[in-house]
This record gives sequence, C-alpha cells and structure tokens, in this order.
Amino acid sequence: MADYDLESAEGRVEALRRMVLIRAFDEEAGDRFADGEIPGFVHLYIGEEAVGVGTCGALEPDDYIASTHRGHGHCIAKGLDPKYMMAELYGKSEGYCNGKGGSMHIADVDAGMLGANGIVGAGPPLATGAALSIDYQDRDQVAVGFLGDGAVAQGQVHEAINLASTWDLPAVFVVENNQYGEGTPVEKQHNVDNLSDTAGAYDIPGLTVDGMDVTAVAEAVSEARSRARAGEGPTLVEAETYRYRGHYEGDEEPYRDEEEIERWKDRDPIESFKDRLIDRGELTESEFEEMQAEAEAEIDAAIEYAQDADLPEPREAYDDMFAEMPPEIERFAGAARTDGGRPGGDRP
Amino acid sequence: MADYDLESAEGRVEALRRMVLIRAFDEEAGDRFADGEIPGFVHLYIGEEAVGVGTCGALEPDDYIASTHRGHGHCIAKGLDPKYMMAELYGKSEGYCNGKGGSMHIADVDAGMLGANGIVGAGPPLATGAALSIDYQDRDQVAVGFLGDGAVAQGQVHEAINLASTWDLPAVFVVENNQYGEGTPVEKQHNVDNLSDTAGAYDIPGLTVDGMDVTAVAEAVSEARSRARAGEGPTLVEAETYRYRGHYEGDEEPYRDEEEIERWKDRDPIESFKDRLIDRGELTESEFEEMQAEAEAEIDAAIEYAQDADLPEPREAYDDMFAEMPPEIERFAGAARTDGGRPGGDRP
Amino acid sequence: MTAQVERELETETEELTVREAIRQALREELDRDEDVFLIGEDIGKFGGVLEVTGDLYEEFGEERVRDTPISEAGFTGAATGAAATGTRPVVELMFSDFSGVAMEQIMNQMAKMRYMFGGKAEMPLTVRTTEGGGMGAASQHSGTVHSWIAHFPGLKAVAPGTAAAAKGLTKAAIRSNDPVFVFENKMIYEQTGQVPTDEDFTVPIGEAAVEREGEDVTVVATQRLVGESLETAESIADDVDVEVIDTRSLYPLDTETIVESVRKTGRLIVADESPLSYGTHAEIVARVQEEAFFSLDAPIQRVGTPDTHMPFSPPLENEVLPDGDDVRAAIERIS
Amino acid sequence: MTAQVERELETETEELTVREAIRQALREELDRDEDVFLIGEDIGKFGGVLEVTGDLYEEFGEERVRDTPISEAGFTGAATGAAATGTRPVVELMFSDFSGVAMEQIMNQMAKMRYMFGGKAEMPLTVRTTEGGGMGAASQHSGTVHSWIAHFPGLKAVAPGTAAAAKGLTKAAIRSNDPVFVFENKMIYEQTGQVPTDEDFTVPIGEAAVEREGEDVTVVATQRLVGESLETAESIADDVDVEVIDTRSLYPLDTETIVESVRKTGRLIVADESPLSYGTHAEIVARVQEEAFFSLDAPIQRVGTPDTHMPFSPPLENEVLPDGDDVRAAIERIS
Ligand SMILES: Cc1ncc(C[n+]2csc(CCOP(=O)(O)OP(=O)(O)O)c2C)c(N)n1
Ligand SMILES: Cc1ncc(C[n+]2csc(CCOP(=O)(O)OP(=O)(O)O)c2C)c(N)n1
Ligand SMILES: [Mg+2]
Ligand SMILES: [Mg+2]
Repeated sequence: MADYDLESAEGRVEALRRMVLIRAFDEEAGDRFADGEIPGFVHLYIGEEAVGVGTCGALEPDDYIASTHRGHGHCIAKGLDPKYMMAELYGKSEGYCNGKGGSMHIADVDAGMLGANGIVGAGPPLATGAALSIDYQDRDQVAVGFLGDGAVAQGQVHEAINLASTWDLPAVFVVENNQYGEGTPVEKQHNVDNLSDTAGAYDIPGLTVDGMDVTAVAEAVSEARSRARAGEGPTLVEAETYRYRGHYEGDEEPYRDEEEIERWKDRDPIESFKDRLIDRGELTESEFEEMQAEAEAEIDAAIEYAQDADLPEPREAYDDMFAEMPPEIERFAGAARTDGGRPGGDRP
Repeated sequence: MADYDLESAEGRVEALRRMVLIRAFDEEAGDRFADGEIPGFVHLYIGEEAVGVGTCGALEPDDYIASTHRGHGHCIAKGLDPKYMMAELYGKSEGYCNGKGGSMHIADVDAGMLGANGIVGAGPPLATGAALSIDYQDRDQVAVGFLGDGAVAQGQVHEAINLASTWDLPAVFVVENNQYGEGTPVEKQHNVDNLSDTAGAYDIPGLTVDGMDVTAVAEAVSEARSRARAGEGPTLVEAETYRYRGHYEGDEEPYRDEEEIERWKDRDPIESFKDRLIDRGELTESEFEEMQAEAEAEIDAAIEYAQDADLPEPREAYDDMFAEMPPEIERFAGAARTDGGRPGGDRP
Repeated sequence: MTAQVERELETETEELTVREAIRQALREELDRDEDVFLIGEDIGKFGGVLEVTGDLYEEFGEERVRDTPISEAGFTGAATGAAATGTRPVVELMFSDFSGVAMEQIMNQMAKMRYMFGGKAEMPLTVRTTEGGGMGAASQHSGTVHSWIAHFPGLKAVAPGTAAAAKGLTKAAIRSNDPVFVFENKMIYEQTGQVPTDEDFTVPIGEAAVEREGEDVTVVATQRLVGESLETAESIADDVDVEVIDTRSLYPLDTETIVESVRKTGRLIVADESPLSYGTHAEIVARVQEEAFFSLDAPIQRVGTPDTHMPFSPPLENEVLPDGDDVRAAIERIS
Repeated sequence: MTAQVERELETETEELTVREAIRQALREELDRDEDVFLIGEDIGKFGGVLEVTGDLYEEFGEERVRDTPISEAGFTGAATGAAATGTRPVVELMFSDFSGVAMEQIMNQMAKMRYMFGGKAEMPLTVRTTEGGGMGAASQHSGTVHSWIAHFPGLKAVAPGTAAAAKGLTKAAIRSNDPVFVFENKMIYEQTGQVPTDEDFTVPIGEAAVEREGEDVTVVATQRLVGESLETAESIADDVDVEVIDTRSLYPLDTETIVESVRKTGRLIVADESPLSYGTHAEIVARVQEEAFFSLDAPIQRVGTPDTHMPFSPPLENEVLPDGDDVRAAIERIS
C-alpha cells in the first residue's frame, strides 16, 4: 500500500497536507536563506508541489526516487522528516547527510530517496540503475527518475531512458516541465511541442499531464507503475508546472514577467485541490486552515530543531570518503587543521 | 555543383565508380591487414558503399562531413585520394595525417572531411559545430554527421541533434544502420522499429531509406540539404544497410550467420546499381569491367605508393601537439629517445 | 621578471575586480575579432550564474553571446567543430564540476584533433570555467579539476591569481590557436587589482609571475591562494622573507622561474586548492626536485585539499579548504 | 613483504596469463556471490573486444554478463545506481579512453555519493578498463588515464603488473564496498605468471609488492613497465643491484613500502606509462621527497610518455612509449 492513496478521500487529504507542508518548508527555507542562516544555494519547489506529491502518492513505500537540485518537495512527498531536512540545510550533524550535503544533496537511501542531485540529468541513470537492481533481484518495486525540462537535453538522460526501455526495466521518468531551465525558456532548449514527444525515440508511452493537478499526476504515474511492474518497461510522464520563485533564491529573473507568474498562480495546485476536496465534502475550510497551521508549526519546529542542532566537528570532514579510511586521509584526520596539525614529512 | 550529381547519367556513373573504388580499397586493405602490413584496427565499409556515396553525391564540394571509425568509404566518396589514405593506413609520412592517425583518424579538413573518429557518437557534435560556424559566418554550406545504429544510443548524439534542431542549423545526420553495433544487434540497442523514429524527439524530419540504393540515399540527403540551406534545420536520414565483413578485421562473428549475410549480399549496392545503369543504357557491362579494372589498378598503385613511402622519423612524434611546441615537449623532441637522449635533471 | 615590473612597463592601469577584468577581456576580444563568440548556459540574458558575462548579451546580441540548452557535451563538441572550421568560440562551462559531462569531447576531440590529423586542424578554442570551495556550494559545485586538464596532453591550462593575470590570460587564451582552459576561482571574483588598460595587453601563456620577492622561502601558489600567500608573507615578514610566485599557467608550466627562485631560497611550498594526491602540487614538486635537487634544503611542502570532496557545512568546508594559515604553517615547518 | 614471499605463503599456484587470471577472478566472484554481475559493451556473446570475459556469458547467462547499448554514461550511471541499491556491478569500460564519455557519473555520482550523503550510501562497484599503447591503436584507443582516477577523491585505483596481482586485485575490487577502478594494460594480457589457486586469494588494495630486491636503486613501476623493469634489472645485475616494486594500487598508494626501499637505496626511478606532466609519477616523487628527503642521493627520475598522445605509426609510437630501455637509461643517469 502506498503511503497515501489518491483514490481514497483520506489519501487525498494526506496528499494536500504534504503539498501544504512542502510549501511551508520552502517558504521558510527561502526566508531563512535570505536571512543568511542557510549557506550555499537553495532551489525552491513552490508551485510545483502537485508533481512530487502526485508521483509519490502513486508509489509504494519502498519504491525508489532519484531527485534533482530542486529536491525538497520530492523528499517531503516521499515521507522524509522536515526536521532532519532543515537540519541538513543548516549544515548540522543531525541533518540527513550529517551536514555534508546541504539542500542539493539530501538523501535517505533506506527510505528509497536516492538523493537530490546537483548535476542536471544525473538522476535518471541512477533510477535506471535502481530499476536494474530491482529487476536483477526480482523485487517488487519501481524506480522513479525526476528531471526538469532543461535536463531533457542532457545526453545521459537519453542514455538512461534508452537503457531502461531496451531492457524493459521497472522505471518511470517524470519530467517536471516548469517552463524554464534557469533563465532559458523551454522553447530555447527544445524544438518539440511537448517534451513527452521524446518518448517516441524509445518506443515507450509518453504523456503530458497537468502538473498543477495532483490527481492527474498520480493517475499517470500509477498507470506507469503498473506497466513497469508488469514488465512492460518505462513510461515518460511530463507534468506541466511552474516555479513561482526564481531559479534559486537570489535570482533576479530578468527572463520573465509578473503577469506570466500570476497566470500560473491562478491555477495554484494547493488552492485548486483544496477547493475540489471542499466541493466533494472531503475537507472543510477550517480543517484546511488547521492543516496549514499545523504545517507551519511543524516547519517552525523544524527550524528550531535545525537552529539548536550541533554543527559537525571539523574532523568529521574526513569521514565517509570510503568504507575504510585510506592512509592518505588518515594523516589529516588524525590532526585536523583546526588543531594546527598538518603532516610535514622528513626531518634531517 | 556537386562533385557528382546523381540526377545526371554522368553523375550516376561517377557514383558507381566511387562505390567500386571504395570496395576495391577496402578489400585490399583487409588483405593487407591480414598480411600484417597494416597495424592497428581496420573497420571496412564493404556492403555500405551506397550510403557514403549517396550522401556525398548530394553535397557540394565544400560541405563538411564528420565521419566514424568506419570512415574509408566516406573519404573516397568525399573525393579524398586513395593513395594518401593507404599511406596513412600504412603509417607513412605521406599519409593524410603524416602517419599519426591511421585508419581510424583519416582527415582532410581543407577538403571538408572532419575526420574519421574512434569514438562512437563523437562526430555529430562536430558536425553541429561546423554547421554553427557556417551559420555564424553566413556561408553557403552544410555539415553532415555520419553515425552508426549503435551510436544513436550515445548521449552526445542526442545533444548534438537537439542543438542543431533548436538552433535550426544547416546540418544533416545520416544514420548508417548496418544492423549491428559490434556484435550487438540493433534490437538489443534500441526499442524503436526505425531509428528515424528518434527524429520526433527533435521535431525534425526523419526518414528511413534503402541504404543499398545509392539514389535513394542521394535523394533523401539532397532534400535534407535543401531544407538545411533554407534555414529549416537538420534532417535525420536513416539508411538501412549491412556490413559484409566483421566489425573489424579479425572479428570471428559469433553473433550472426552466413545466411543473413547472403540475404543482404543479394541486394548488393554495386551490383544492383550497375544493373540499373546498364538497363537504362547509361553503362555497358564492358565499361563496368573496365571501371573495376581501373579501380583495382588505382588501389594497386595506392598500395605500392604506400609501401614505398617513408615511415616518419621518430622525432616527428613530438610535432603537432600544439600550434607552438611547449618546453615540456621540446625537451624530449630535442633528444628523441631513439637517440638515447632523455633529459635527466640536476647534477651536484 | 616580477609582476610589478611587468605592470610598470605598461603605460596605464586601472583598478578592477577579477570579474570585471575577465569581462573586459571578453568585451575587447569580441570587439577586436568578429570570429570570436561566447557560448554557454545562461550567459546571455541571465548574465551568467556568477555574473561574469553580465551585460555582454545586450552589447553583442544573441549570436555572439549564445545561450545553450543544458548540453555540455553537445556545445563543447560543437565549439570544437566550430573551432576546426573557422571560428573562435569561447565556451563557458558553468562550474568545473561539469567538465565530466563534456569530458569525451574535451579529451578525445578538442585535445587530440590537431595531433591525430598530423597538424592539419586548428583549434582556436577557449574554455572558461569556475572552480573552488568557499561558498557552501557542496561537493558538486566546488571542485578544482585543473590538475586533470593540465595532465591531459593537447590542452593548455591557465589559472590566474590576480585581476591583471585574469585579464591578460583570458585575452591570450582567446588569441591562441590552441585549446586553452581558463580556470577562474569563484572566491576571487570580487578581489581587486591594478589592470593594464592597453587593449593589446596579454599575459603570455606559460609565464609565471614573481608577485613578491623574498630570500628565505618560495611559495608557489595558484588562484585564491596567491592572494592568501601574499597576505601571509606580509604578516610574517619580520621573521621570514617569503618569495611568492603565481604560476598563472599550469600547462605549459614556467619551470624556469620557479626553479630559479628555489635555487635562491632552498625551500619551497606549493599551495593549490586541488585535492593533494596526484594533484598539481606534485608536478611542481617533481620538476623542482629534478632541476634543483642539490639546492633544496628541506622537503617541499604541499598545501591543498586533503583528498576529500568539498563538504557543505561551513566548519567542514573550512577545515578542508586550504588557506593562508596552512601556508604559514608549512613555512614554519621547514624554516 | 616481497611478492615472492607472499606467493610462497599461498599453498598452491598455477601458471596463467594476465587475461586468464582476470577471467578466473571474475568467474570465482560470480560463483561466490549472486549479487555480482558484469555489465559492458560486447562482453557477452562477443566475449569482449580484448577477449577478457570470453566464455563467461555461456557460463552465467545474459543477466549476469550483460551486454549494453553503446552508452557508457548510461550504464556506468546505472551501475552506480545499482550499487547503491543492493547489487555489486562490475563494469567493463572497453577502453579507458572512453572514460570521458562516462566521466560525469564517475566523478559526481560514483565518487561522491557516499560522502555527500554523510556515509549513508554503499558503493560496491568495480570498473575494469584497458589502457596503454603498443598495438597501433592510435590516439583514441591507447590512452593511460589512471592518473585522473587516482587523483579524484572517492575512487580507488589499482593497476596490476603481474598475473597474480591481476587476479588478486580484481577479486579485492569486487569484494570492496568502495568504487574501485582496475586498470588493465592491454599489452600484458598474454604475459604469464604464477597465480595462487586459492579461491579466497586476494591482493589487499593499498599494498605494493617488492618484486625484486636490490640495494643500489629502486624502480617503482606500474603495469607493463613492471615486467620490463624486472628484465632490465636482470640485464644489468652485474653492475647495479636494482630493487623493483610494483605499486599495484595507485590509490591508496603504499607510500611506506616505497619509502622504505628508497631509505635503503637512496635512488629512485618511477616508471609509468601516463603522460609525464601532472602524472602518476609526480605523486610518487612528491611523497618520497616528503618522507625520505634526507635519504635521497640524486634527483628522482621519471619514465613516462612525453606529453604526447599515442601516435599511430609504429616508429612514432615506439618513440614515445616508455619501455625497459628508458628505465635503464634513467638508472644510468643517476648511478
Ligand atoms: C550538468 C549541469 N549543467 C548545468 C547545471 C547548472 N544548472 C543547475 S539547475 C539548471 C537548470 C535546470 O533546469 P531544469 O532541468 O528545467 O530544472 P529546474 O531548475 O527548472 O527545476 C542548470 C542549468 C548543472 N547543475 N548541471
Ligand atoms: C564511446 C565508444 N564506445 C565504444 C566504442 C567501441 N566501438 C567501436 S565501434 C563500435 C560499434 C559501433 O556501432 P555502430 O555505431 O552501429 O557503427 P558500425 O560499427 O556498425 O559502423 C563500438 C562499440 C567506441 N569506439 N567508442
Ligand atoms: Mg525547468
Ligand atoms: Mg552498426
């Protein structure tokens, strides 16, 4: 059974809750980044929540996902804990990667989350690989590779989909077409009308769905999952969506105008889904407000947790390079620079 | 005007002559390789002559081609001289690359031949680049990238075609589908029925033509060239063909049977085209025999030339790394190892 | 010749940041030669993620400052093909960590074409890319890969440590008929320095610069560590007289200038941000011990990243990232 | 421990070629562990272009000896994803020159995943690939790129010089939970040697072997140059007593064994087929001068490829390809 099943009212409410939680997480992450509390880069998922949540809603708990640089939404959709995610953004030892990864590398392999990824297009080969493991060991799982519209131009994406298709692997590729790769609009990256047209190059089904509609995404991925499990190979699902924020926080967005953003906001995935659930009597306005309040509280708690958590000790920088630490690294680890102890060599 | 125009009787005879010359070249190259006269690897084009000749027949003399590891046929079709080609196979200074390249790297940039290529799939980006130069400088040329069926699985091919298509560059991609990538049949490399189906991923025309029919290839490429020159971007032409010899000389071919080979040989591109020209009264049987005899004589002369030519001097190994030789190489060049003169360093 | 003398020979200078110096170099070369064009991801309207190309798009238009799809192999390969057919492309590879995506075209086409063809191909191609840790960008956006490119035959590699070198080397790279990689350290884009205004000012590829003269110990540094070494040198000037050399080029490497300095000082520190093992440092060590073995008074010390990736969290990044303190500690170890 | 002593400790040996030794290693590990599978281009029915996998396809079937489309980035990436999710892939990258095609997955995923995830990913992955000149295969099929992999943090690299090392290191690589590259020199596949038959024989990654003991000068060699150095050592045994060490592993590198030898001999030659500048040699030079500076009597000599690509024509290839004669000349220069 999926964590939350969009075919049940309960599952739909849970899906909405996750979307709300993602938004709360990312709004707060944006603010804290602006405040200088979070180092590095952050790429926010605001506006695209329906894609991650719709996709993961169609998966079983031990299915795999391979994510992108814009991974917060995928993590929360997959059930990762915002507390440890936020701690990771803050570079704390309690974070998912003990502070080594940050926003761009949050991962929880045991939970089936094969990592956000700083390299555009690098996730799909990993998803193909997870699908290969599944196939090789005859396990009842699938692997999903997320990628952006920009990533469709990457060679390794082509190779990964071709392999999965030639080998009929249990993989699903979800293209989040948010209309831009950084500042470059999708028309300047590709000639095709729909990115799902690329599926024809692999003779696999390609669908374009409304990525602002969580149930549409879930349906498409659910079907794709069934095909994958039936040994019929991968499917390419393109979800048309939009990011409300800049490419990363700090982006001045010279490449688009407010009007375009507003047009997409009118189709907000959370608002519209909430309205539908209320219309169907599966949720009340006050329940939604409560849901929002709870999400905000959870994120506040996550922030507090992250703020209070410990920074890693400098010497931890030397851990985790290998299963066993090689002497090359050991000589530094034994005398962390902050202790002034770098090795010096021969003496007369 | 093209070197030879398949729309004229004269051009058709010239096309046949080039096909015959390619076959004579490669049969002799295979024999001399077996005799141990030619070092390294050789990949023969026998059976595929119609593709290279049909393609180059549709081009103007100063158009570019970027070739593959199986490049002899492309070279001769493009008008390179078998004498200097053979000298290159023999590793002689008179070869196209002064002996530095060998079979896998024959090139003549001034003649528009951007090189055979030892890396599967590396030619298409180079062709896209040549098309970019053409476009940038508003020149009246096109660039053709040859690639094999196996190469279609390469990421850089995907990227190259996507770029050319997004930028409407004057490029043409010719897929030589000879049914195998080394020992692996095309069905084990791709899911699509026709490799031209991949064109849909770039919203460019994709055609599959009979690669054993030189006029069919020429027609398709000619149309593609016109599109390219009209600013309508690239075309993907798949030519279905077959290599009669192993992947490289020495291949034991465990992956296919004699019967399959014979089926293709029944459609031999030279035989069938010759028959058509005779039927049309554009050639007589005896003219054809003379053509063959001349081709063999030309190749015999090329062999003789290659055998007699000088091997490069060892110190030439240090030339041509850069426009100007850096000191790092100079210190070796000044004292070629064969003279026992390697540099030694400080003395007390 | 010391860097100072070199700059004095120029008639006029102005103060620029490294970023401005590079942009000025690009602008001047675009102006000078119509065959020069820039190509890369979001270098146009977006102005480049690290804002180096800035407003060049507005100035020169989309043909000469060309945005690309996210296809490093494709556009690096296309630039290679273009360079062989009459134009002079300047590629921006957004982060040097992305060199892996394009490595096949770099190693097997760009680097080899001239040689394989017996000299019958020109390759007037520049690849600019950013390197280095220090901004919390984590392991996939903080790498220093210049040791790879310097090692690979057929490629030239430069890595400026000052604004003047940044401008002069960028221009020299664009004018060169060989493929040249320009490695820009992202932490010094805001660093300022005096830069010659002469539009024909270039820094010859393969010449190091003595940025500070000294008698006791030589520090050969690259990129960000040039500035940090100079600061360190000043801070300990009362105790030790440090000579600081900016290699500027990595391949070809100006062995002569370095060896000459070591013959004088007898002691050498090599400071470079690359991971230590099999890194840039080792080559400098190897050449110096080859050429000045009997002048060396102590083991040459290496300052670099201790074979880890760049971790995200500031205390971790700070631990592994080499800096002026490491240079000082190394000097102390052998003084 | 010398290689001879090491082998004597094994109960039984048999004579195998390097090719047979590697195939035996693959066969034994496929037999031992169901999670191990081989993946690469034409390694199945075709048996591998250099015939290393041979009949393993017939023996283990197409799931365990998996042929791939020509997609090095794709299948290397897939192997990386597979390794992180419970299997133990052994990739064959047909020629090491093709590493560029797959470099992004190698450098940014395979090498970094464990670290970036704070240790929470396993990466039990082996990549086998062939290197080296000598068969007229020209510039794109003759490269030696192990310096790159040895330099890049997060990857282990081994490069056997003997049949025993080839078997033992291949098995150790497959059993390791880290990504390990096995660099096979294509010219020694036919070279024979005594190989332990014990199915649990492995050569620990990170241990060099003294293949010949000597007092006067140390030659540290890799791959093909191990055998050539041993021959050279014998041929001049009357004049100079040469110690020959096969590094076997490049990363981690067994600095201790090398330094111990140099403390005894005071003289060192490093012989490796990589292009010289910024190559494997330099790292060994740097470590030895760091650790044994005061024991060195002469500049360490490097024998390698003089910064060119491998040219096609035999006299050219022969000129740049380092061999036993170069080792002898280097010994003479400092003896
Ligand atoms: C190989 C590679 N090239 C370039 C980048 C820089 N970069 C980061 S995100 C991005 C845009 C990605 O666009 P898309 O795939 O559409 O994802 P989105 O950001 O829109 O979610 C770029 C170019 C990168 N990280 N990796
Ligand atoms: C990147 C790369 N991978 C693998 C090879 C080895 N290889 C050489 S030719 C070849 C088969 C190519 O098949 P195809 O593209 O169909 O061309 P064909 O040989 O059939 O003409 C392979 C795998 C290579 N040269 N380059
Ligand atoms: Mg996008
Ligand atoms: Mg083929």
